Amino acid sequence: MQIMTSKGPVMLDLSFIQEIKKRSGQAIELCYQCQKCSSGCPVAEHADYHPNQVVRMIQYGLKERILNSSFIWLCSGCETCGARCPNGIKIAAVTDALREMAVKERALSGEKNIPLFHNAFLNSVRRDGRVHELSMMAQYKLRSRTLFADLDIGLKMFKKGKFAFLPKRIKRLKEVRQIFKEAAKQ
Amino acid sequence: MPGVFAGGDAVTGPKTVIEAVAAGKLAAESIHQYLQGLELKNTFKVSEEKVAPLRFAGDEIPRFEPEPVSCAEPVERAKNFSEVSAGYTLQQAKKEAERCLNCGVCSECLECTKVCLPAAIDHSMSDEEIELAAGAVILSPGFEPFDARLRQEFGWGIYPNVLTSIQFERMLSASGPFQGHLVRPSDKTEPKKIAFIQCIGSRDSTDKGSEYCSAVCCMYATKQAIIAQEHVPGLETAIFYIDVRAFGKDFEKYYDRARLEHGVRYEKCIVSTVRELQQEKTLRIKYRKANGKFAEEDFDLVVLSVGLRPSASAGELAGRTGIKLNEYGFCQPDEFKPGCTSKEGVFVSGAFCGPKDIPETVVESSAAAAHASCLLSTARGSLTAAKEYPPERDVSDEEPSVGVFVCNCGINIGGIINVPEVVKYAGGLRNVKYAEEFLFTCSQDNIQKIKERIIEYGLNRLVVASCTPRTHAPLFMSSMREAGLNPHLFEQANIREHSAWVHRDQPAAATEKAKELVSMSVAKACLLEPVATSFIEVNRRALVAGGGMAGITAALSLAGQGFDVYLVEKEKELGGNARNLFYTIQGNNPQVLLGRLVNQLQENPRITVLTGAEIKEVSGYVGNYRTKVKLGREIRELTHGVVIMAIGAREARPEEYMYGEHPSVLTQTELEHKIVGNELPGVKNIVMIQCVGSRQEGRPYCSRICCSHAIKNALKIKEINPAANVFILYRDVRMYGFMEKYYKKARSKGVIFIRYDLENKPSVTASGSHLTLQVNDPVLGEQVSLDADLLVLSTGVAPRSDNEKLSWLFKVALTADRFFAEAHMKLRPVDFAADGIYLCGLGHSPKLLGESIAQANAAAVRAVTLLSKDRLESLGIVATVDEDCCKGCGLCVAVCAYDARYLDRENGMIARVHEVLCQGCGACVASCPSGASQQKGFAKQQIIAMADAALG
Amino acid sequence: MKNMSLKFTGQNPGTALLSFFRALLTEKAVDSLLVPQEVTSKNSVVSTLVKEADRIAAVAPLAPVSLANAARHVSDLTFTDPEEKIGVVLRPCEARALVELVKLNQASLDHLLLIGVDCLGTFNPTDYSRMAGKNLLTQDVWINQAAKGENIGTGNVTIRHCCRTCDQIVPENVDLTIGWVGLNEQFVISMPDEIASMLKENLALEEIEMPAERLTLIARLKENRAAEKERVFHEFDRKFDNIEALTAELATCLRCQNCRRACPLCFCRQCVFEGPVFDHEPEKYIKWASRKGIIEMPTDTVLFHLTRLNHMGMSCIGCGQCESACPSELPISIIFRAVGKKVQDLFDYIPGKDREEKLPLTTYKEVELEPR
Amino acid sequence: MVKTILKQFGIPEERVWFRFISASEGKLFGETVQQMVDALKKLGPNPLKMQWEI
Repeated sequence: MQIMTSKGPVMLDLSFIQEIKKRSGQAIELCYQCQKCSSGCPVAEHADYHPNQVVRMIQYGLKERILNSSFIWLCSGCETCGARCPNGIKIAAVTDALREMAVKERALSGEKNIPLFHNAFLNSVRRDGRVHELSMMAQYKLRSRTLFADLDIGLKMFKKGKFAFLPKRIKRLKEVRQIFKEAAKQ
Repeated sequence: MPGVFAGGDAVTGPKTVIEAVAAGKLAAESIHQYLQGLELKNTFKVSEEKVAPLRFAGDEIPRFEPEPVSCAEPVERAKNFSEVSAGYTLQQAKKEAERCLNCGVCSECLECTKVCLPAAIDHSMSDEEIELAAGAVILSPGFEPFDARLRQEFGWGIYPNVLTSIQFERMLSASGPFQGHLVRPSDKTEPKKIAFIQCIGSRDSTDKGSEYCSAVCCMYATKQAIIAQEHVPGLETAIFYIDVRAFGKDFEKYYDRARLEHGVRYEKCIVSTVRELQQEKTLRIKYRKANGKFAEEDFDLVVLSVGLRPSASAGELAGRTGIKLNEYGFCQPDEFKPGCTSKEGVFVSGAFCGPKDIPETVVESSAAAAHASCLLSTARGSLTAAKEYPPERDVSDEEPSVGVFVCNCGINIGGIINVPEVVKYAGGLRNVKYAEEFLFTCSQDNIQKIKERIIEYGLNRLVVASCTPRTHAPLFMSSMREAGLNPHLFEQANIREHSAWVHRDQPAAATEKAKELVSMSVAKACLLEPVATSFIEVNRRALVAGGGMAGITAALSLAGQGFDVYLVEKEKELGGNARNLFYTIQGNNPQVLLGRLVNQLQENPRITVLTGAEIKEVSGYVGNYRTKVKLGREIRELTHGVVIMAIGAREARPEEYMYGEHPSVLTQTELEHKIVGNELPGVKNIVMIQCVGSRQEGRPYCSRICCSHAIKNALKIKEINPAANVFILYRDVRMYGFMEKYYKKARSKGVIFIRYDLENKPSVTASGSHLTLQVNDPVLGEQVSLDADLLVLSTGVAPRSDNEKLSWLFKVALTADRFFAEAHMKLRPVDFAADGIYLCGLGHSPKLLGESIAQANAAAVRAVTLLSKDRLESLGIVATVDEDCCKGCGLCVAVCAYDARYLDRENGMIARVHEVLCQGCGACVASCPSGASQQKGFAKQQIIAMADAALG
Repeated sequence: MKNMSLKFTGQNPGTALLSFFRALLTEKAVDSLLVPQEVTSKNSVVSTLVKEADRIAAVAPLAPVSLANAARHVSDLTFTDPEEKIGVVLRPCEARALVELVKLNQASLDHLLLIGVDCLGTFNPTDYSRMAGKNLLTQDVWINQAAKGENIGTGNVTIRHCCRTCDQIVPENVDLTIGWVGLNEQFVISMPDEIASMLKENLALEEIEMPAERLTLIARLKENRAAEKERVFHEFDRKFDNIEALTAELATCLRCQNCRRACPLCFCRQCVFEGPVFDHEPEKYIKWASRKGIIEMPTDTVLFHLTRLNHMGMSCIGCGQCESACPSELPISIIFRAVGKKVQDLFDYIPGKDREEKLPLTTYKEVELEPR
Repeated sequence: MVKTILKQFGIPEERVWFRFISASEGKLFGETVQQMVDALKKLGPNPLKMQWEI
């Protein structure tokens, strides 16, 4: 069983869906392709695949393609799809599961910078219990090697006092760190 | 009582203070007169004042802003105490008063009781509890539409131009809020583009909607789109859908017409949200197109195809009657007992059993009636009373003496036509003895008055100038019988539809036309002659043609209702297609049912089963058929009064996908045999193709059952071997109603559904025992190739070749698809156009076993409506023959569509009329060159008299 | 079927015919015979029903005159079962009329032997009577002069114009045909085998091949007449394309209804125009006149012809009896034939052609639902 | 048939209409009547009316 893609035939893997189901807790197989998710998705137009296609690819087990897709990283997690899905499938949760899998399997070729941004964001939270925009951006810009992009916006934001110089820590930082620890365990 | 005076509300009921004061003064004056010993001038009397007309209907009154009260300028006001507000002038006051709509929120002023001349309003009425003794109860509380507010993303209740389908249906109606004009509620302009969004609240597993499919929305949206286009030429319509479920009889044809003839656009995509452009109130919809691109389109109106919810009273009703409801709150009957509830003697019908269209509703209601009729068969007729009429007066020697009654029909006629003028005119016509005007001629008291006038004035002809005879003629005619006149000495002039309604704008001309219509009717009435109806005896035995599940059910129902039945089956064995069904999607076993029913058949003394029997010849007519049946070498003649056609159908034979060429290619029925016979070891990959030969040239209709057949088998395979891979290649998944549940179940079990379209059919190749399917996946736009150990074809239902012969033998019609054609698609789904012949089962159209059973019971009870009569009465307005003129040419016999004309060769070749069969269509009258054939009540002279009266 | 030659060399053709018809009765091929015979004054030919062979004296089925379409007589004889075998002699137009009457249940073929005769046309009865009285035209004279297809018509008196445009010379749908056109001193009678064997000895019949010259002559005559018919119909169409021409032509109609009475197909016991529908009250005439200002008396003249066209135009077999019967010499026959033809063409219907063909009124095709 | 006959008698065939309209096609019936009335108004009075006959 295979599917003819533009890059040649790919074998179907009908068991892949079980893994994603487990990771996301979503009954993906219930999809009847009404496309309501895609119609309402704010990022689908800008991504290589649309939510309904991602669901179908999971059913076919086109793992490599999904993990390398830009969609899983472009998804802003607004959850419009899940809120509207008549079959109650929360695609945002599916996307999260796929991101995790992509990070784990280092299949980051789709949108490299997005995982970098995610990491920078999470690192900042881990450190301070909340985001410190300046250090997060510094980390992100360094790693993504786009040091001078958006510099003008950054300066404007700085002038308006949107960036604090020093990070502010929250009171119960310990608990946040505990969350990170627990998550890493799984 | 002398010396006692009264006034106020105690006398008049609630009234205004002013009236109370007036009454008090009146009383005082009367007391004064009384005490002075004068004659009392004022006795109490309910005054008949004129009441201003209600004026809040429609746009009768143009909208006016309130009349501003003129105030003095501030400069003028300074330093004085003069009146600031000048108040209204007389003219201004009148103008302001004109704005009053007299809307009359009820303050119990009882003005309404005064203006209602027939005194139909009674404010003192209160709820009453009535106890009825009944042997059976049929529950049909119907359904409620889904509350569109629950799916707020579509903006219903927020954006004025988003409507539910129910609102839209009202808008399309002539009696609707805009008199049938299709306009946007926001600005009353005609829309140019309308979007319909399907499955609102249906096929929705979240807590907002209902899991099941509402079964009717695809077709009603299609209908509304077509009708909307007829309302507004050039209108564009688009329907956003998941699957188009055009599964009913001839529905696919309608869907085809919508797309191909009317250009209704179908977009296979459900939209996520409807946005409103605030200025224009236009609605913007973003959706994913079939080619994977996104589109944004603006629509003037958006119609939400809301689904069906159980009736709000369903729960309470279930509680009181002790019946069980299903998980959705509907009273879903057992699969094999449609119309029955969990409680004996309580039956159900209609949308209360689950969402369904009109034909199914009518069928299921009739089925419920059949069950009740079986239960109560011994009591049949015990509560009916025959009406007694006085003997008919012989008017043959009397000169015509016509009474004309002109109806106002409230304001329907009287508002346009000058009725008193028509009455005066009618009174002056030749032979008119009496003319009178009524507010509502059909009201009980006026019917009584008509009877009195007939006797008082010795009238012998009656003309009522009112509405259509279709609805009211029987009422007036029966009043004539009660007054001792032959009811056919009646003529009705339709001055409402034919004049008042159509010439609303020209009251004077409408009045003239009404006069002419009346004079025509009078001219005809003068020539009317009494008509005697005739009767034939009814042979109270039924013939059921076909011994499948439908035929068996119909025969058992008829016997249960107390009638003898011949059950004729062509094959040696009973059961028909049911013999190939081993389990249903709901998990029941048809074989068990079949075995039980066959036993019941054999034990029932009322039923004669003839197997291996072929119908050879049919003669006779309703109530008295003679059918020759060939049993082996013997020919047996059966006499019976009615026929139930339960002919069945067959599984179509596939002609594609290597069927018959490769051993691993099967039909669904063949697969079912293999599953039951446990013949599928080692089969891992199974591919099913839907709509094989269906919904395309050759067999353009949808076979309705194939989707559930495939899913049923897919679920069975998954049950036996959860590791099996099942793919179903489909065009639309038509799992209507509660069956949606099983579609969902199949998906949850991992059955993969891949959609294909006619331009991109799957293809199959074989190498050895191995099959490979190529199919385009439209979601990804890529070609998928699937390995298949088995390829199963859902091939649909085809009509039997016998249908042609039987349609000819019984003189009943076939549809273009060669199934039997019922009398009316929606309202008479088990009747043929001719009386005395009924149909059910697959011969009518493809359907599920339970649906066949329902239809069989329905056909049986319809047959009983005829069988339970001991004689049939003719119509009255039947054809008649002038024997002196007739030369027996037989043209009338040849043109009669009802077998009502025949040549009497024994008595000098005269064409005669079977009055009971005659439908009064007049074809024979038109064909007769010598004028020997005439129609009672429509004789040539009568028609010419009308024409003369009209032309002057 | 056998073609049997009945020679009349050296004797009158009439004598040979007489012996043939006598033999039919004596050999019991038929129980009775409907056959035209000369009246004693010899100036006309009438239909007779003969039961006794001896009483046949002057059979003249070939004399070019026809007072009435014999199909009407056949209808009278077979409207109900006559219970004996009747031989009836028919010209082609009469055979056609009979076919139509059978379709209308007005006659039955069950007990008939249909004897068809060649026909080259008939004269108006008055013309024939005048000429026959002077012995200028009798059956024998006619056979002699017309058998070769020449001299059809005597001097400036010709056969009725309806016959001049009739292209059926040999009848169809008959059991037995007496052929004389294109033959010399003999009749060739096509008859069923069993009748041939009955009569063979008595009449010294001889079986022969149908002579070729007969077939050629008939083909030629048919062609000429078909062309003539075409021309006449065409001329009619040109002339009567407007209401004025037609009303002018019908202006002398007396409404005597002779046309209807002469028509073999107008089978009604009572014409609707004689019935109560057209019995008007005096006040009705006055009413009409006051509405229109003026009306013609009697009324309904055009309506009468229109109605008759409507009732039997479809079946008109063109025998021309209506026209012969018309005292005003209206060209009714041509009107009925030409308009009838158009109506018949509409339904692909040829009246008198085939007993099995259904009357258009009694059948229905789905295309008829489309507006034309 | 009626059209053919009437045409010969100088009554134009546009004056006689035949349409198959089922009992359920009220709308079509209404439209057809409207069309026919319009068409007849355009054609003007029947030429036969000029004659004396009825």
